[in-house]
Amino acid sequence: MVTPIHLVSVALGTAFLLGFTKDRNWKISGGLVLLALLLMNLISGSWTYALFFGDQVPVQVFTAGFKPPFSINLQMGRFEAAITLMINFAGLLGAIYLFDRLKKAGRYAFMVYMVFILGLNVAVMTRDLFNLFVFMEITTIATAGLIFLVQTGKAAAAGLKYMIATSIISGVLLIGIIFAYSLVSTLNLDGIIDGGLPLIKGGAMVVFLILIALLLESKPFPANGWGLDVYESAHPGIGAMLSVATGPMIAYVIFKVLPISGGAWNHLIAITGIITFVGSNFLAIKQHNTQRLLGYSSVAQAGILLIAIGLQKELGHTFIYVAAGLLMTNYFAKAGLFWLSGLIKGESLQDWTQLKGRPVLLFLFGLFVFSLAGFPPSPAFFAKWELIMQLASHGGYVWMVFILIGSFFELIYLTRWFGQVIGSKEKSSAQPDLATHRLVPVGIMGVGLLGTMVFFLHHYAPDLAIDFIPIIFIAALFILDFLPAFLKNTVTILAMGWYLLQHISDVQNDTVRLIFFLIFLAGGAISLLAGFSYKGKRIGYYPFVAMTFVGLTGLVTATTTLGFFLSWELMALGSYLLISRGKNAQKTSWIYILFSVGGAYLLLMGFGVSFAVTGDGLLSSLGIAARALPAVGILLTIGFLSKIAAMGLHIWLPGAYAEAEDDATPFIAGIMMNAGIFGLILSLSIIAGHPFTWWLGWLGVITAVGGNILAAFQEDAKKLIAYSSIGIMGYILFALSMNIQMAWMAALYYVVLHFLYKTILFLAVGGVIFRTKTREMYQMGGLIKKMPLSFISVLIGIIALAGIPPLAGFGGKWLFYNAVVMNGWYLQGALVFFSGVVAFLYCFKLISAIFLGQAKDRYRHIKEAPVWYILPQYLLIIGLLIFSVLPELVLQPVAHALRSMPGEGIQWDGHFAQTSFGYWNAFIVMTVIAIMFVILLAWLILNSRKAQKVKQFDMVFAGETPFTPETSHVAYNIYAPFNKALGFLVVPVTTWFWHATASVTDASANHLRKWYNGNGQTYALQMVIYIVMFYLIIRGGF
Amino acid sequence: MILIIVSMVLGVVMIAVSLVALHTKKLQAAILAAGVLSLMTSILFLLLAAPDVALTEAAIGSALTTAIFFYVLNKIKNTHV
Amino acid sequence: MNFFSVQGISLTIGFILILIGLWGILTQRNLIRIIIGFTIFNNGVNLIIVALAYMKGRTAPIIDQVVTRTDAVDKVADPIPQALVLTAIVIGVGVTAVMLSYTLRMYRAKHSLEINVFTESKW
Amino acid sequence: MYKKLFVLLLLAVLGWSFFTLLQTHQERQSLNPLSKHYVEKGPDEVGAPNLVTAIVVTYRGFDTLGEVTILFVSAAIVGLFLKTENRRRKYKIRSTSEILHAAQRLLFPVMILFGIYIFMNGHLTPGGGFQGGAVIATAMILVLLTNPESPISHRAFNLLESVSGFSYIIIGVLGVLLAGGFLDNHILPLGKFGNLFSAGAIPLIYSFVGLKVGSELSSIILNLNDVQKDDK
Repeated sequence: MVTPIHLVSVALGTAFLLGFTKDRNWKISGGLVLLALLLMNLISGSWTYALFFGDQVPVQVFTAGFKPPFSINLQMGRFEAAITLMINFAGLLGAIYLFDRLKKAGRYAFMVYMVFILGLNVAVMTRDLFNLFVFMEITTIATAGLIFLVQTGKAAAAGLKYMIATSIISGVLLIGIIFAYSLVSTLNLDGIIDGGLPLIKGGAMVVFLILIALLLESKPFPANGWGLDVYESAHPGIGAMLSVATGPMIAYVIFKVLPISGGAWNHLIAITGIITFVGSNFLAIKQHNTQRLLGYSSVAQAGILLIAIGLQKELGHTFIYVAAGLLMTNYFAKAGLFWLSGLIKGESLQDWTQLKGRPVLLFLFGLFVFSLAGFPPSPAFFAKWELIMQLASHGGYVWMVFILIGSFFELIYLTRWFGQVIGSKEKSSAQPDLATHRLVPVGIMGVGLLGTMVFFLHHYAPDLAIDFIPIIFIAALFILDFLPAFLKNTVTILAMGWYLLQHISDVQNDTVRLIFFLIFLAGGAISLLAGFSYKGKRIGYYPFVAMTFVGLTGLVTATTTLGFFLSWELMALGSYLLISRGKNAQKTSWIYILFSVGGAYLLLMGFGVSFAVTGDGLLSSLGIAARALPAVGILLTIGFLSKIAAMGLHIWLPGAYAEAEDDATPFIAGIMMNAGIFGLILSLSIIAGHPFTWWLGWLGVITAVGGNILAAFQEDAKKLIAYSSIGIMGYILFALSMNIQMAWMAALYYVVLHFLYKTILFLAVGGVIFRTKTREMYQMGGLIKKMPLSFISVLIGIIALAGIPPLAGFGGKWLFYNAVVMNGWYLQGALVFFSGVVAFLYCFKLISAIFLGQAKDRYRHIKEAPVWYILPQYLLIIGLLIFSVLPELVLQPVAHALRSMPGEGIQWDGHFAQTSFGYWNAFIVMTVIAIMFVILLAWLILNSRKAQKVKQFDMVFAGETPFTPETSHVAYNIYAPFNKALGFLVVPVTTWFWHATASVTDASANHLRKWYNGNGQTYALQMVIYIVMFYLIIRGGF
Repeated sequence: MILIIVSMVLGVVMIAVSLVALHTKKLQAAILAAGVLSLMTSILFLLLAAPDVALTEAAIGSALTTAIFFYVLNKIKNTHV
Repeated sequence: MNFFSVQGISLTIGFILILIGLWGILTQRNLIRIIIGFTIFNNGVNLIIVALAYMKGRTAPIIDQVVTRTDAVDKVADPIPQALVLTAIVIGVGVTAVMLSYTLRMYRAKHSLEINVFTESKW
Repeated sequence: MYKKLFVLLLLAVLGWSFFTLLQTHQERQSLNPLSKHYVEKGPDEVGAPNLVTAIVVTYRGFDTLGEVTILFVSAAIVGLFLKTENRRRKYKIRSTSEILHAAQRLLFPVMILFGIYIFMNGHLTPGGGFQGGAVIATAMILVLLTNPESPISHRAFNLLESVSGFSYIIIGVLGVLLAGGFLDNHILPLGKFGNLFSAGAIPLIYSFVGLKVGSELSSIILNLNDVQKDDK
């Protein structure tokens, strides 16, 4: 092992040697710098390896041959090794990235860069307080030099602001250090910690001075304008270093100096951390300048790291994973994003559309953004999970809430940025700068991030208890994305089938899970068949399809809350990315992900509370937890409600379903939506009978009524079906809120039914849209002759939907009304019944507007929907028919699974189902109706000869084209009279509410960020205010 | 006792000089005043039994810093013309 | 503590200088004056450090004819803060030089030394 | 105006907090254990009569290395800033007074020698590398004042800076290899207490520090001087 002191000698020796070179010998100076950084990487790397994986013990390096406290000592332990490795690695890659800049600026720039890296290294390793001051000062001066690398007036101003701020900080720090010396007679950090400063008179003030200085160095909100200006003005390569090298250094310095307060400051640090995390993320919402946005985000990340540092006692042994997860994610992702931003021409977020058409860069961009946002399997995901769990188990619910609020703000701007790039129709005309030496570091950071993900996944594997093969499968699809679409589609379908066969035995004993498992995998595979209609590669489609389905299956197979949550987030991310592929999906997909993750955060809180009660992360213990604290179940339920788009939380749904690609909508709407139901079953089963469920019942009623009424007024075919989904979700929610067996049976019956007909409908309509290229129903019409197969599918779909005998929908109603009566919820039942009537309206509209009436001239030569759209429909129709005739295939096992629930069940006698309120025999109903149908059909055929044949396409506009062509369609605005009567029911209150929330948030973020007025003096004043306020606040505490 | 009086006088002068440095109209005078302040600090360092520090302050804090200030100020004035 | 001693007076002056320096930093508009504020601020800090090393009636920590090795312990002031302040002074001049170079560049960019002119990056 | 009042108020609170700090402060009557160790054992362990030097160069030599680095990086930054305008332009040499010239001729070597004396004797008397270096830099200012066009080579200073800096590091590393640690002065014999060539490597180190500081400060001045010339 090389002694760590050589980190110093190599760096400084090189810096000093550079004086021998001349500016034009940039090859020599640059080569020396790179060589030195490589050496430093080897030193830190070998120590990291030996300390973590070997049997190396931490070492103290004594300078000058004396032991501390007589001389300065450096420490090389695990933390030091890892953080210096991070610094040196970023230093090396950063030097490569900045090479042409540094080269242009000459050897001075190389010198400053080397000294910068040196300062960071020593500041991490030193155990002497004054030495720490010196080397932090070296770092800040070197930083000030590097800021000016871009040589703009803006950078000069930012540099001076930085100098002003850091000079004040160092003055405060120095006073603190010298008084610490005078009180405890040593400068050695360990000596000062042992000296017990807080117990000495005046010691608290000393602690204050030292820690406030270090805290200010970490750029706490709101005294951090100088830092943000630097991020904005400096070269992105330097911004990256500030975020990923200086940031960890300062965090670690705070970590190692913090014990001088004897624990009194831990929570203060955490509080400042949370203020920074929430505040910075909030202000970032209105940011359009890329580098400034990244600056805000870096500051916020430093804030959450401070939370972890401040709460290290609460976190216990998980602290290291929390800290490492947060640190690593920011390290790789932020460096990657900063470096990417250097490739982009222009400063605005919008300019990132230059990445379009470059799948690898887009992939990296997405990887970085979503890792930062804490989606699995990024290390930040696990870190936040751990953080929330530990906080909950220490009763830190307030912390939890604020962390999640901050994370949500973070999510808002990160996903909006991503959406802008993916969803924007314009593509910036400028070409990104794709120099190899800039691309390689970005790529390495991407690989590093993936590697860390693997590490964290591996570490949490026992807790996750999920299968890793699917995750590897997703990764493989990313890599194989260059293959043609049909191949990937085949592979995906086969893989789903294979997985189904492999794992069906895992869920065989649990009927409820089995149902969902089959819907997700078998249903999913069938719905994917439609994908064969598309040619080309469809880059970035199948990996996300796979991600969605992996998430879905993970939900069913998970046994731990972590596994469940990870799957949930995977599903949310995958489906978001699928939806965002739509042509006009920028806004809707953004709203979708916000609602998804907002709901997920509630789940996280629920799981946290559960963990606090039971101390284990098993799904099966949720029930125990909920008995102690019903909040568990309530939080989970509300979280799941956002997924099933209950009224009030529904505004994401219509847009998302409508704008998703036509073959994606069937499985997003028909299949993925069941995840919410699955969750509700989970959460409601643990709080069954709680008064809260009575309210839920009403929410279900409102959702059913509202969804159906809104559906009736839609002109967009996909939106119509989407709103109808909301209605059905209302039924199911209503049924699940009743704590009786019959109701739950009805709910599960509806789950299966809804899956079948909703997938059929979306596939059929998708096929029609595939041909007509429009979603507006008034542009269709008369398609019955051209697309008879699609017509039949839709017909069957709406019969099932409307609950008309003989199809299964009728059985659903029967169960449903039985349940209502048994539970005595008559008023609610009546309203739901009313909503069922409304359903007829939109069912009629769907079929008449698309298939009946006059056809448009331009569809004269239109063909039937592609066979790959038709095939899955008919497979599902077969399923629907079987289910209609033999409902007991599903109902009997379900009844068995639900037998422990209160209330009366169904008595089965062959096909004959009976309750105390009546009986139902699906088989006989079907037979009777079939016979009637045949008779009627025969009569119709016999009489049809008399009918007058009308030609289609004989519409005449009396020589003029109508001003509003939609009015020429018979079904357009067909329910205007109802709208007049019921319009008050569909006033978009929810939309107003959410819009108002959004604009208030936006406006206040915009207003608040004016606090950073760009004046260096104001920033200095803000820092002094921060110090004084802090002093006044804690004076009460000391 | 003499030391106390000397240091007090020195202190009052130092505070006065520093206020002059900040509030005098001419920048040259301000820089000079800062230099003088530094020089007086170095005298006070001598009184505080720190000759090493006094020497450093006189050479670096007073002489060199002032020189650097003047170089920059000169430069700025030249640009202005 | 006794404010009426060499140490007390020096410490007090040091803190007053710090406050005057801060006053300059926070209220002066001219960049050069702000930097002068910093030199005053640093002077104050340095003075505090040296004053803390002082002990009544003691002399410089150098062993010579007057202060022998044997009685040095009772005769000399604390050498450690004095060593530290050397570093602090040198850091001060480095920082000042860098700040002044910045000022020079900023002046070139906008022909002004007013700090509230340089607010291109904000919000 | 309100702003100034507000600042005043803030500073008053700050002043109050400093005051409370001072109030609790007790003047020491005797050296604390750490400095006692330095005073008692320093002469034996390090061999330098100037205890401040013993601490600066050896005990806390690592700080000094950092401090030299700070000057180094400051000089580099000043160079970086002013490099772009380093184009030499010919212009009329300002005539300076004869007296200044004579004084410069006389003083320059004396000041350089004085500077060298200061850092060579740093371990014995007050002064050392920083002070000596500063004196050397002042001599440079003198030269530049009399003749701003003096053919002083940046390059020479850069080389001097590099050589002294690199030697400093080498000595430091030798300490690791031959003695107890980085920058240990025991790589050379301690010699007779109080002699010029004693205290191990301290005179050597302080000389390099002096040369380095001198060349660093000079190069800051030179760079600023170049700017001067540029704008005439």
